[in-house]
Order: sequence, then structure tokens, then C-alpha cells
Amino acid sequence: MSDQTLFWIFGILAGGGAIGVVILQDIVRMAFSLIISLGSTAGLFFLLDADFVAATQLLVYVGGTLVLLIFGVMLTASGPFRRIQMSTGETFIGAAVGLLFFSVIAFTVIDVEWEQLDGSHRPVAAAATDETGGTTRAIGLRLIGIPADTEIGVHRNSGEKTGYLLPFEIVSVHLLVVLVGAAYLARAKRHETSEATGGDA
Amino acid sequence: MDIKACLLTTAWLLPLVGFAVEIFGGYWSHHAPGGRFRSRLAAYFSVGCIGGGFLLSLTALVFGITDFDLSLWDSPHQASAPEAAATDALAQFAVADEAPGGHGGAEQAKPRDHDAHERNYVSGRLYELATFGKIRFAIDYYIDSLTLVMFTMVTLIATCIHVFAIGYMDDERTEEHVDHQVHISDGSHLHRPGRFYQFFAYLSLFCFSMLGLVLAGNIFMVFVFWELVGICSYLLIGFYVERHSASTAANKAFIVNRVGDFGFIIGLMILITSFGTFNFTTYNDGGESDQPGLFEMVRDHDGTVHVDETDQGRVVKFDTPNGSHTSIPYWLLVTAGLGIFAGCVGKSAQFPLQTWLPDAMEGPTPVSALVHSATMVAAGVYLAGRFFPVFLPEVLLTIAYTGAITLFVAATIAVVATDIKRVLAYSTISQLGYMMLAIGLGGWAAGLFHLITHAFFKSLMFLAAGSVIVGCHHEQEMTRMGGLRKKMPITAYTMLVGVIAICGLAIPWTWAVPKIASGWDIAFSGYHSKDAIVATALTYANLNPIHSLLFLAPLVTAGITAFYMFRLWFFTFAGEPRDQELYDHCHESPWVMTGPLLVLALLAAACAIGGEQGTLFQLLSQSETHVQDVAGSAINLPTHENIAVFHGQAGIMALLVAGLGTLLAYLMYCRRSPDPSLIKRQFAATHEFLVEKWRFDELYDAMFVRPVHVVASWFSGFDHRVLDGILHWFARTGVTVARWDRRFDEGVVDGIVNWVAEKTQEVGRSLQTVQTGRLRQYVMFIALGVVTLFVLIFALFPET
Amino acid sequence: MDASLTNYLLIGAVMFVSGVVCMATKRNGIAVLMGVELVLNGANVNFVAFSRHTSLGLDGQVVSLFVIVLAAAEAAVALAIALNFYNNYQTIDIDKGDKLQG
Amino acid sequence: MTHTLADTATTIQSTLQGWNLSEGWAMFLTAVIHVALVAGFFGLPAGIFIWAERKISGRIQDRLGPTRVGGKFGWLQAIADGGKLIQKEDLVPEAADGPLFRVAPYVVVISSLSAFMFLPFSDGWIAVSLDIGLYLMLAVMSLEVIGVILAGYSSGSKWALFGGMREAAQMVSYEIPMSICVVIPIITAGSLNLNEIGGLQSGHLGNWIVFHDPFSFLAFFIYFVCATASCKRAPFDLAEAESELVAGFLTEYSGFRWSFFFLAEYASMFAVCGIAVLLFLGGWHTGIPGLDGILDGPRYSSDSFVWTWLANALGFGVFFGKASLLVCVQIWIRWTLPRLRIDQVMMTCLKYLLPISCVLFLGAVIWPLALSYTGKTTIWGTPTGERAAPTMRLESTSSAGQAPTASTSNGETGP
Repeated sequence: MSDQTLFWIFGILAGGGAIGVVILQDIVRMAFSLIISLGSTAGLFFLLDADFVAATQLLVYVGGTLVLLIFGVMLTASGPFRRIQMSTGETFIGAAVGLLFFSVIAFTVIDVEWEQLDGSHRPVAAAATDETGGTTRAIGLRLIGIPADTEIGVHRNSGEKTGYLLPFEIVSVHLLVVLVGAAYLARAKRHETSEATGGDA
Repeated sequence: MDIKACLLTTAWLLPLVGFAVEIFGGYWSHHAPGGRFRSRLAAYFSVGCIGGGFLLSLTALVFGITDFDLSLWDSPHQASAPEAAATDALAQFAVADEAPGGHGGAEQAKPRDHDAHERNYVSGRLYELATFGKIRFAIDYYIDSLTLVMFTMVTLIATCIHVFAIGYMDDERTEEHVDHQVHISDGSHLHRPGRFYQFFAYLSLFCFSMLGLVLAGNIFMVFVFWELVGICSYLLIGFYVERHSASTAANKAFIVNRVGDFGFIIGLMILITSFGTFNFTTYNDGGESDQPGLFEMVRDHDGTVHVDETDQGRVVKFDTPNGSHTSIPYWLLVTAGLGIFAGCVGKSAQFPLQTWLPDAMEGPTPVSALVHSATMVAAGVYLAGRFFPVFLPEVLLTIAYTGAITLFVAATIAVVATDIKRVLAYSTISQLGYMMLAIGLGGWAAGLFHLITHAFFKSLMFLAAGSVIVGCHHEQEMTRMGGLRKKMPITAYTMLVGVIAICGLAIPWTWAVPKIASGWDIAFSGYHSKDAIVATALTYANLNPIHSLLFLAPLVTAGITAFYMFRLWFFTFAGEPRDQELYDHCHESPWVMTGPLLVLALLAAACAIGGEQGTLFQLLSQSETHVQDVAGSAINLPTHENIAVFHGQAGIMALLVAGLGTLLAYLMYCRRSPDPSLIKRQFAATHEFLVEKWRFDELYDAMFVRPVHVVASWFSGFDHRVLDGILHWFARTGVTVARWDRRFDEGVVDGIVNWVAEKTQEVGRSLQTVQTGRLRQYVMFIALGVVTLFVLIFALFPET
Repeated sequence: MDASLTNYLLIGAVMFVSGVVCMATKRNGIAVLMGVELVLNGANVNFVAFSRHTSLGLDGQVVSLFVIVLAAAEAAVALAIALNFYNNYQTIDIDKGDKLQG
Repeated sequence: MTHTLADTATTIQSTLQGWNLSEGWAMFLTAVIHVALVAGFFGLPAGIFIWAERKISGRIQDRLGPTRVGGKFGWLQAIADGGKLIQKEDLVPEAADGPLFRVAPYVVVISSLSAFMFLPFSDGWIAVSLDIGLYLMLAVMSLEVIGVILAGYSSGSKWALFGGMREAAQMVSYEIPMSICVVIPIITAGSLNLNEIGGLQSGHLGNWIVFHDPFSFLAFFIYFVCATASCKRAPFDLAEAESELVAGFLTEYSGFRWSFFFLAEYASMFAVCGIAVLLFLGGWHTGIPGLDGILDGPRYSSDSFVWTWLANALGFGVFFGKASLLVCVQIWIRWTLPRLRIDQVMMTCLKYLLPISCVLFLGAVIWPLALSYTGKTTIWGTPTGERAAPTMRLESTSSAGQAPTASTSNGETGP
């Protein structure tokens, strides 16, 4: 019952926030709407027994990425509350395509009998949690290749024991590259601008 | 490995090291920073290498004298005093005369036990290159007293010549050497960088090749180094490659040698197919010793060739390596011997192929001295000596006649030659003829004895001539010289030593007065060796009266030799200067050149001391193969005992003739009592004939060159008309086809490609409008695309 | 309807489609980035939902973790690009950056 | 299992259901009680430290500070301030973006308040005891910055905008070294559960993680600096730099909304200091071996509810004292050091704190390996993770198929 209630609260907030992002015109309001949507998604993750993912969603997405986005909004705002309008036709087309797209996906989702597709239909993630209900340790073990969500000795893919170690390392290197690359891209280009202005003069 | 083999191998490889270092590193020694003249480092290095080789060879010689048990002062010949030996041998001679069939040879076997005989060589394998079936290609060594003496001689002379060359080639050390004998199109002389270090590198390579040839223990190795000697000679003759005469002479030398080598290869092939081995003899110093060599197979240890009459004709029987008895047709073995001798003819410039040697005087004088007097041409004689056991009587006879013809012809040409080096060159040919004659007559030791002595005095004379040439600023014509002994006394008197040596002058009969000279003639080396040859010839003529020409030719030529050699000396050094300007400017050479002259003069005088009882001859005769007369042969080869009988007689005759020649020369060129020009006029035709070298060049030109030219012109015409026609037809057809192909390409292939390109461009242009560059539109397209895809899938595959 | 898999998937679909429409309609570059984030998040919801409700197991969560981390990286780079764009055009209106049109 | 407040909530809920209330209402009422408790823990420190700030700053500046409200030391000053601010008019500037302007303080307060859900005040005295408690706490605290940025942007004033941007840049930067420093005690303890981390540090001072190894010792100071910066406290209070930006993102705020920001600031000061205490300074343990032993006895035994409760209350006192001390240090720093420039702030973080923390992280990872060669698990000889070795967790995951029971926890293995 309480899970149901919470699901509806978070679900409506997440979907509404997402729709709000589309509908709202002011960029910071869009950002706020996005925060609501993503935060509620974190709540949905909690409901799905994915506490670590939820915490990461809050810490990285809401606390980091969105702050970055808003920061970018401020840096690129040419004036207070200035909006870039779009034409009515575009809005109409966008809405139509969106609805069409959604109906296709929704039709697919509803049409598929998920229970039949996945015969076992057991709450695997729940089994993966430890006695306090957390998935942190399980995810950590999964990253280094130990399948904690299966019984010991019965490996689903006994041949593959590396887990996600390689992707994990690749992602970490990728982050480093992005760090350097972003710093390079965003750095002030004093020489070029001075030359450009000199050329114009 | 035997100590001698070690020493000689090292001595052999040292010049190779010198060559490698100089040819790869000489550039830096030559172009090292410094003044106008560059360093002599390359020369010093070269001299060091060959000098080291000499010391090692000398050590090996000393070891060899001990090892081979040479009782030098107590030999059988010495034990029997000449008179006793003469009487003794006369008796034996009578026996031999009664049994001309040659079987008497068996009784004449020398009183030397077989053990000593078998110990008189060292043979073994240094390195095996490859094995094809049973045929092995290997670096073998074969060392007997001949090898040791040759090594010592070659290295010693080479050292002297290297030292001499330091002085002679001094002007090559400049960055810009001016060659006054080359005129280029604008009338000036050729300027080129000096080639000091290359010269010494070539010399080193030459020494390496020559030593390798001497050391060789199988025919394969002989052939390899034989050709290496040839190529070195080519490089050195053509050292002044810009001079047309030099490059022509180099080519001539090389090509003429090829003619001989062709025979040589045939001989080798016959030997290898018949006997199945390259080796000379059994290894007795490491390596597989069970395999008998060529020499052992052809003749058994007695020196007997087993000739049999079979229904296939005459055959020579021998034991194969695997022990079975087999045979080779007699004529085939003769052919093999002739083939090998053909190689020697080419290398030693014997009668049909003698024309290259005088031309080869185009090389620098040290080259003439080293390559074309003392060593390289000696290689032919050496090889003939080395293969002596393989030669059958018919071959030996051929050798003898070839030698006789050569020595006479060359001597006659030398009489009229005026170029100082050419006189020496013809003298060389003549002397080589003596050696060949000796070998052909069975006087093996005498021939090689003369080889050694000749090497010393001929290199001495060449170096002296080089000294004169340098002193006279590269003037070689004797007609412009004269009286030079006052200007260059050392050169003149060392030269005189050489001249006396080659003429064979001596104080006669001193051997008959033992208290004066311990039983030896007081004479220079040439006397002893030539005396031995003439004695052999006389003996041979006595044994085979039908071949008495073989005695007359050397005897007469001994006189001619004396005549032209003294003519040369008188022309050059005696009398009044003929060209005052040349005389004024000429000078004595520096010590680096006269030093070697003195050393060589000493050796030319003293190397053969003791004559046939002396060290050198005894050493050489250790290696002599004991050849028994072949059954069924008409030839009787003289033995030492036979020779001893006629020795005194021959010596007196030779000395008389030589004295006559000398006297004539003195009268003509010092006294001018029979004026040479008068004689020249009286015998104008003969003189002309001789000056043109018996017209051999013209003969060869008519015999070979012109026919070849004619045939070549035929082939050329065939090429031009027929082959070129075919080719041109193909070419024209190709062009026509290509033209059609081009039309096809341009029309059809290009058309298709262009059509595709145009259509692509059109489509691209029509799609251009879609590419607005607007990000949002693209996203919209993506969304619509996904939706369309879904709808299509749902529509087309409703059940899946 | 309860908190079944279908409902989660529908919520994910809403977020996904909203993101796509946001990308397709907004002219502000930052707004486009927000659309991208929404799309990624919609996918994430699906991943985690499948992780909970099917035998996918923890793999779904792990993948969604990667998505979150990579989205952060993507945002950093995209923001740097947006800042450059703003520097060059003095506006963040991406319709102005149509130099690559055909 | 430790008797946590969450268990209490379950008890309350079942009690309410026993009073014939529907499940939904029971849960709602329980939540209300719960929130009231947490809000109390949230409000209490805030009130105390607002007073302490005024008092200490006064003393540092050689003044008396508040003296009258509530008696001798003015200890009711915070309540008086609150009363004053509530009475003020709720102003929204004309240029401002109304809805965002209004919602910004709530975002700040909510994130700050949420942090207290995961903060254990004593063993088991925690609203939500999660395996990822620390992680989640940092996550919700990082949301605070969004409120600040929204406030700065929606004010429609360039001072506020500048303040918001500064805050954004500063927070995003300082979160990195802070998180890395937080990871160091996590490595040492082998858990993300704050309650567990706190419980590990029983015994003498050497068992405090700050003294575990040189790297965690240094990490404590780096963390404290970063925590100070993340609370926008001087010398890192660039977002509200009075001398340059009037009042930064607070310029347009007044009255109760303004007070929300300060409430949140003081609460999060206490929260970060609480984290520091839990992670580094022994949590609710005194650091006196004998005393801790005596207190751990009733704390982990379920014999007597009262004794357990009393021991935990004493632990709460210890924890609160330590955290308060740290907050006082922050206040002391604020009134002692001058404010940095924004470039100096960023440079301090990115050029110094970040590399140093990375090195410390590496060192902390390598430390146990290096120490294993000496045969000891800590430099003090006694193992820290005596009561719950992290390696034991693998076994518990193997028994994941069983229903989670309350008997396998760390209670019985205590000293």
C-alpha cells in the first residue's frame, strides 16, 4: 500500500517533471523541473530496491550534472530571464511527434506480456541485497566479477568471471579524458580572440 | 693442428685483414683532416700485415726444416761428391739406356725410406664450406717444403714491394692527383682524388689470394684463389683506369686468362668426375684421413702410373676412396693434364697466350714487380709443379715444347724492345718458359728452383726499373736514358746484380777447387738455377735424342738473355746521357725505395748459395714427387743421377753462351764496334718482325677477333632485321590495341563512372535541402524514423 | 494498476519521449542537453526496473550506474562545447549554428 | 541487532494499528512523529549554534555578544531572532522569478534536513540506517547547492546571480576532494554504514580512524577544510561576500525565507561536523578504553532497555560534544581568518586539496598492504575492525536466500 502510494507520487513527479521540461519556456524553470524529475527518479530507484543507484543518481546527477547545467545556463544567459521562443508550428509538430512516439512505445510496453517473457519472474534484485537491504556490496562484487545475486557455486555464466571490471576501468579513464578535454575546450582563448580582433581592425 | 699450418694460416689471413680494414676504413685514413698530403696509415698497416705474414712464414719455414727432417748438409747428393755421383750415375744411366721401356725406373728409386717420404707434407682441413653428396667443398691446407718456400718468398718480396710502393705511390696521397698521361676533351690533364689506400688494399688482397693459392689443399680452393689472383691482377693493371691503355690492358689480361681458365675448368671437371675428390692428398693432420687424394690415386707411392691395355683402349688404373679398383681412360687423363696446363699457360703467359703480359706493364711498377714478375705469373708455374704427379708423359712433353718456344720467342722480342719495363716483361716470359721447360723435362726441382731465384732477381730488377722511372719522372724509354749510374748509383748497381744473376754469369770451375769455395761455384742465384735447367735439358736430349731441340733452345736463349739484359743495363746506366734534360732532372730515389732494392739484391745474389747442394734446392727437392716413367711411353725422364753426369758439361756450355751474349752486348752498346743501328738496318725485316712481337697480336686479330666481328655483324644484322622486326610488330600491335582500349575506356568505362558520379551528385543536391544544419530537425528526423520503423515492423510482422 | 514493471516502463517512456521532444524543439543549447539527460534517465528507469522485475539481476543496476557516470562526463564535455558555441556566436541558440547545412 | 529508531517506528506503527487505525493512517502518523523527532534534532543544533556564533564572535571581537534574552547569557537569542524574522513581510522583488524565488529556501532546508535522516547520534539512534547511509547523506547534502543557485538566479539581481554562480563553481569543486577524503575512512572501516563506522571506533584513542594511519590523519584536516567550504563558511563564503556582492544570493531575501537559509547553514555545519566525528573522531565513543568498555556492555545487550537507552544517551552527549567542538572551531575560523578571493578559493581546491587528497587516497589504499609486512593490522597493534571484519560480509551474502534475520548483526560480538 505505502509502496503503491509512494510509486504514484514519485511516478507522477518524474513524468510530470519530464513533461514540464518540455513545456516550460524559461530555462531555469526547465532545470528545476528536471531536478524534480530526476530526484523523483531516484525515489523510484529506492522503490525498486536499487538504493545504491538511487544515491548515485542524487549525488552525481542531481548534485553534479544538473549544477553544471545550471552553471552553463548562467554563463550563457545573455540577459536576465531572456527566452528563446519557438514557433507555434514547431510546438505543434513537436507535440504530435512526441505523442506518436509515446504511443508507439506505450503500445509496445503494454502489448508485451513481460511475465511470460521472463518465466522465472522472481525479484532477483531483492535476493541480491544483504540483511540490511542494501545492494552496495552486491554491486561492488558484481563489478569485480563475483555474481552475488546467485547461489554460491551456481554461476550463471561460469565462463565469465571478470564482471564489469574492464568497463569500470575504461569508464574511469574516460572520465579522466573528459576532465582534461572539457578543461581544454572551456579554457579562455586569449591569443585567438586578440588575433581575431586585430584582424578585424 | 700442426704448428706450421697455424702459422701459415695466420700469415695467409693477415693480408685479408689488411684489405678489409683498408677498403672499408681507408677512406678515413685518406681523408683525415690535415695538410695537402694525406697520411700513410694505410700503407703502414698493409706493410705491417704482410711483414707479419713474412715473419710467421719464416718461423714456419724454420719449423718445417726441423719437422721434415731435412739433412741439409748431409744429403745423399752431398755425400756423394760430384765426381763419385757422376760415375755412379753413369753406370745407372747405362742400365736405363738398356731398358728404355721405363721399367728401369723401379730400380732407380731413390734410397729414401717411405716413412720420410710420407712425412714430407702436412695436410688438413681448416673449414668445411659445403657438402654435396660425397663432394666436399672445403678450405684445406697442404703444406710441404714448396709451400713453405713459396710462402716465405712471396711474403718477403711482397713486403719489399709494399715498402717500395710507399715511395713509388707517394704522389697518390694528394686530394687532387694529376694524371699527366690522360688528356680529357678540353686538352687539360685529368684531375682525380688520389687512390693511395685503394692501391694498398688491392695489394693486400692480392697477397691474400696468392698465399691462399699456395696454401690450398684441394683443386676447388686452388680454382677460387686462382680466379681471385686474376681479379686482383685486373684491378691492379687497371689501377690507372682513366688511361685507355691501362683499362684495355686490364681487360686483355683478364680475357686472355679466361681462355686458359677455360681449359683449367675442363681439367678440373675431368678430375672431379673421374676421381670424385678435390683433395690433393690424404689428410694427415686432423680431418678424415682415410680418403686418398688425387696424387695418391694417380700414382702409387713409388710414383708409378698403372697403365693397362684393355679393349676400351689404354686406361690408367687407380684405387677409389672406397677401396675398389677402377680406371680412367688414358686419353682422358691426358686431356685433364692439358686442361690444367692450359690454365698455367694463361696465368704464366706461355706461348700461345703470352701477349697480355707486356701490355700489363701499364700498371704501376710495384704492381709489375709483384704481380707480373715474381708471384702471379709464378702461380702458373707453381700450379704446374703442384699438379706434376697428375701429368702424363704426353702432357709433360707438351709443357716442355711450350716452354721452349716461349723462352725463345720472348727472348728474341726482348732484344729489340726499348721500353725498360717491356724488356723486363719479355724477359719474364722467357724465364717462365725456362721453368715450364724444366718441369716438362722432369726437372721439377730445377724448374721451381728457378722460380724462386727468378722471383728475387726479377722483382729486384722491376723495382730498380721503377726507381729509374720515378727518378726520370715517368720516362720509360731506354733510348732517352744513359749514364744514369752516376746519378743513381744504388739503383744501378743493385740492378747490375740482378742482371748478372739472370744472365747466369759465374766464375767457372771454382767447384772443382774445394779449398776456395767449399765445392760450390762462386755465382749469383741465376747461374745455379739456370744451370740446373740446362743440365736437365742436356740430359733429356741425351736420353731422348729426338727431342734435342729442347736443349738447343734454352742454350741459345741463355746467350740471348745475357745479350738483352746487358743491353738494357748499358742502355740505361752506362755510356753518355742521350737526353741531357732528362739526365739533369733525374735523381736517386729515397731510402724507402732503395732499401728494398738492397735487400732484394742481397737475396738475388745469395739465395741459391750452394747451387744444387745448397739449402734452397735441397728444401725444394724434399717435395719432389718421384715420377717413374709410364709404361708404354716413348719418353725417358732424367733422374738426378743422370743429370749429375751432364751437369758440368751443361754448366760450361751455358756459361760460355752467356759470356758470349754479354760480350756482344758490351761491344754493341758500349764500344759500338758493330753499330746496333747498322745491324738494325741490315736485318730490317727481322727487326720489324720482332718489334711487332712476332705479329702474334695481328695473328690473333686475324684468327679470332675479325671472324668474331664478322659473325657478330651477321648476328647484328639478324637482330636488326628479324628480331627487331618482330619486336616492332608486337609494339605496333600493342599500340593499336591500346588505342582501341583507350577508346573503350574513355567511352564505356569512364561513361559508367561519370554517370554514377553525376547521379550521385544529383541525388546529393536534391537531398541538400534536408541538410539544414539544424540540430533539432535532425533529432526530429530520428524520432520520426524510429516511429516509422516501429509502424513498419508492426505492420509487416504483426505476429512477432 | 500497481507498481508493476509496465508502469515503470511507461514512466521511463514518458521521460524518454519528453527528452526526445525537448531535443527536437528547444532552441537553447542547454535545453537540448537537458533533453539528453532526460533520455538517458528514461533508459535508466527501464534498466533498473528490469533489474528488479526480471532475471536480469544486478546487471541492470550496474549498467545504469555506468550510464549515470557517463552522462556526467557527457554533460561536462557538452557544456564546454556549449560555452565555446556561446563564445563564437554570442548566443546559445543552436539554430544559429547551421554552418554545416548542405 | 541494535535497537534503532526505525525499529521504534515499526513499533509505533504497530501500536497505532492496534488502535484500529487503517494502515495508511498509521504509517502517516508514524511518519509525522518521525519527522518531528528528526526536525527536533535538526532545529536544536541550529538554534544553539546561532546563539553560539553570536556569542563567540562577540568574545573574539572583544564584545559581550547577546546578554539579555533569556537571562544571563542571552541563550534564547536564537528564538528571539526567529520570532522577529517570522513577523517580517514576505517580499518577492518585481524582477524576480516568483515561483523559483519562493521555492529556493525550501530546497535548501529540505536537503539539509534530509541529511539528518542518515546521521546516527548514538548507537542505533538513527532515522534510516542504510548500508549506503554516508553516501546518501553526501548526496542529499549536495542538493543544497541547487537551492542556493536557484535563489541566486531567480532573484533577478546581478549580485545574487554572481553569488549563485560562485556557489555553483565552489561547491562542484570542493565536493571532489571532500568525497575522496570521505572514502579514506570508508576503506579503513570497510563499510558505508555510518552507524557501523561509528561503532568500530570503540576503545582507546588509537581506534579512532583519524589515528589509524598518517593518511587518514591528514585526510581529516582536508575533509574539515572542504566541509567548511561546502557550508559556505568563512573564509570560503564567497557566495554571500558582503564586501563585494552586498549579500550575494541572499541579497533579495528577507524574513522567514532568509532565516531558512541560515537555519540550513547551521544545520549542515552540524551535519558535516557530525560526519567528521563519526568518520574520524570515534563517533559516540569517549576514547577512554575503560569507560567505553563499560558503556558498550549495556549498549549491545538487549537485557535492559533502560540501561541501553542510558548508555546511548551518554553516547549522544559525547557525540554532540565532539560535533559542537568542531562547529565552534568553524565559528572560530570564521571570525579569525579573512575571506579569500574567488580565484584563491578555486586554486586552493583544485591545485592543492585535490592532489593532496588523491595522494592520501593512494596512501590509504597501500597502507594495509605495507603494514601487512609487519604482521600487524594497525600501527597500534589492536585491530580496529574487531567487531565486524569486512571480509565476513561475503558469507552473509552467500546466505542471501534466507530471510534477513536480526540475530546475525554485530551486537553479540561486542566486547
